[in-house]
Amino acid sequence: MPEIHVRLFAGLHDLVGRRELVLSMPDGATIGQLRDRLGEEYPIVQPLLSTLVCAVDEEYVAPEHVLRDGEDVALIPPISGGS
Amino acid sequence: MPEIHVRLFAGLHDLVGRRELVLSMPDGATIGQLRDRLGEEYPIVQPLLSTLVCAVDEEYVAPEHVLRDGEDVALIPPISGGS
Amino acid sequence: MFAITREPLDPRPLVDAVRRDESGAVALFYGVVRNENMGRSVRYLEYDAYEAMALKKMREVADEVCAKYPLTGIGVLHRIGRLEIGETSLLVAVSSPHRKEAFEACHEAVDRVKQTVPVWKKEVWDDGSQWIEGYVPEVRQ
Amino acid sequence: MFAITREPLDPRPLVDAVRRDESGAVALFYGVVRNENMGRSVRYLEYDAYEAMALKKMREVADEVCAKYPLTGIGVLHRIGRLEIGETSLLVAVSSPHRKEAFEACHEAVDRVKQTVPVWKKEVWDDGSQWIEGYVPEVRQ
Repeated sequence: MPEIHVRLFAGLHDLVGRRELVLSMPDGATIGQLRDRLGEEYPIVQPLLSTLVCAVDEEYVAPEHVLRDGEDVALIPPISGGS
Repeated sequence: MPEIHVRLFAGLHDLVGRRELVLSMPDGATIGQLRDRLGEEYPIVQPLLSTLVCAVDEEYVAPEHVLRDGEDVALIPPISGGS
Repeated sequence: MFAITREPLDPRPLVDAVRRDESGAVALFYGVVRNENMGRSVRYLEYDAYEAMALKKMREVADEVCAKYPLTGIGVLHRIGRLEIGETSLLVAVSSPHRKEAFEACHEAVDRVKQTVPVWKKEVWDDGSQWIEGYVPEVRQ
Repeated sequence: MFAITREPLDPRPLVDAVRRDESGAVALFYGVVRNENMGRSVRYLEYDAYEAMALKKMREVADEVCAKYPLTGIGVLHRIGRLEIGETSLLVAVSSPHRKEAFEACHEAVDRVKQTVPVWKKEVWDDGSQWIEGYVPEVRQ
């Protein structure tokens, strides 16, 4: 079972109350499934999931991306930098 | 005969060697005639006259502008401010 | 020069860093915190970032823009943490031999920063706060 | 803030002067002296101005641009006298609630300054010098 290192920012960080967490996912699980799993474990973040994009190793990836053990996944809500 | 106060800048200033001069012009003389007159008195500035625009009281005027006594005329070669 | 920092942003070293002796123009953009958004009065902003990735994406934006315009330099600084009204959250500086390219490239760089750099802002009002949802970043296939 | 000066230009007070609490963006343009023009190596520049009229025209440019874009502030500083490579001859700062207007208005203001403000530059090379002939100003009828 791949262990995935998950980073949380902005509203997700506020709602979950943690900056990072580790989730064990089934072999062959995708980013999309990780997102669903987060919604199950933290129902409060459900409203944020539909617009969430994920980044693996500092690069945006599609929901079909298959997770590997030890992978670093950042959950990226819609961004609003600048001014 | 209107006495005209004339201001010289940039290349005109270098060629004439003065920043200001006073020219007496006939009654009813225009800016265009003032320009011609300058070319007669200072033949060295002839090459600059065709692209010269004049300003009266800090506003650009057409060559047809009729001079009045005491008027302040600036001779403006093509400008090149900025960088 | 690229940085994510909690300290006030200073444009001077950024402009010095992007200017070359071949530069005739520098366009510098300040994103500043304004006192109002969508009709609501803003007390202050709180910025969060995925710092390592934000830095990487800022450099990618710079590479993109440099590939498109004949520039002599580019740099991006983003401040995070709590920012008061009037403080600067973003500086983007671009230098080029002529002004047209400097303006266009700087504008485009700011647009791209807002579309791809993982930074978030929370507006804090008198009676609440909200993380602002701006752009959903594109996934490159 | 509008000025013609022989002293080095400082962008900080200019940006402070144009920013309002309603401003979300400031676009700042630096015209800088570059080391080359039309294939010739430049040693330094010498700027001349009809100072009173230049100030008046800078203000007119600002009024024009403010009438066309929803700005929160604008300012123009021009340095004259001898300027070395890398020094700043022109600063134009524009603030607005949003970035698009700030960029467009700043670009337009710089273009208009170059078309209407009576300032001249002389390029000095190793083997001579020349007053640069740029724009013939338009006479308003």
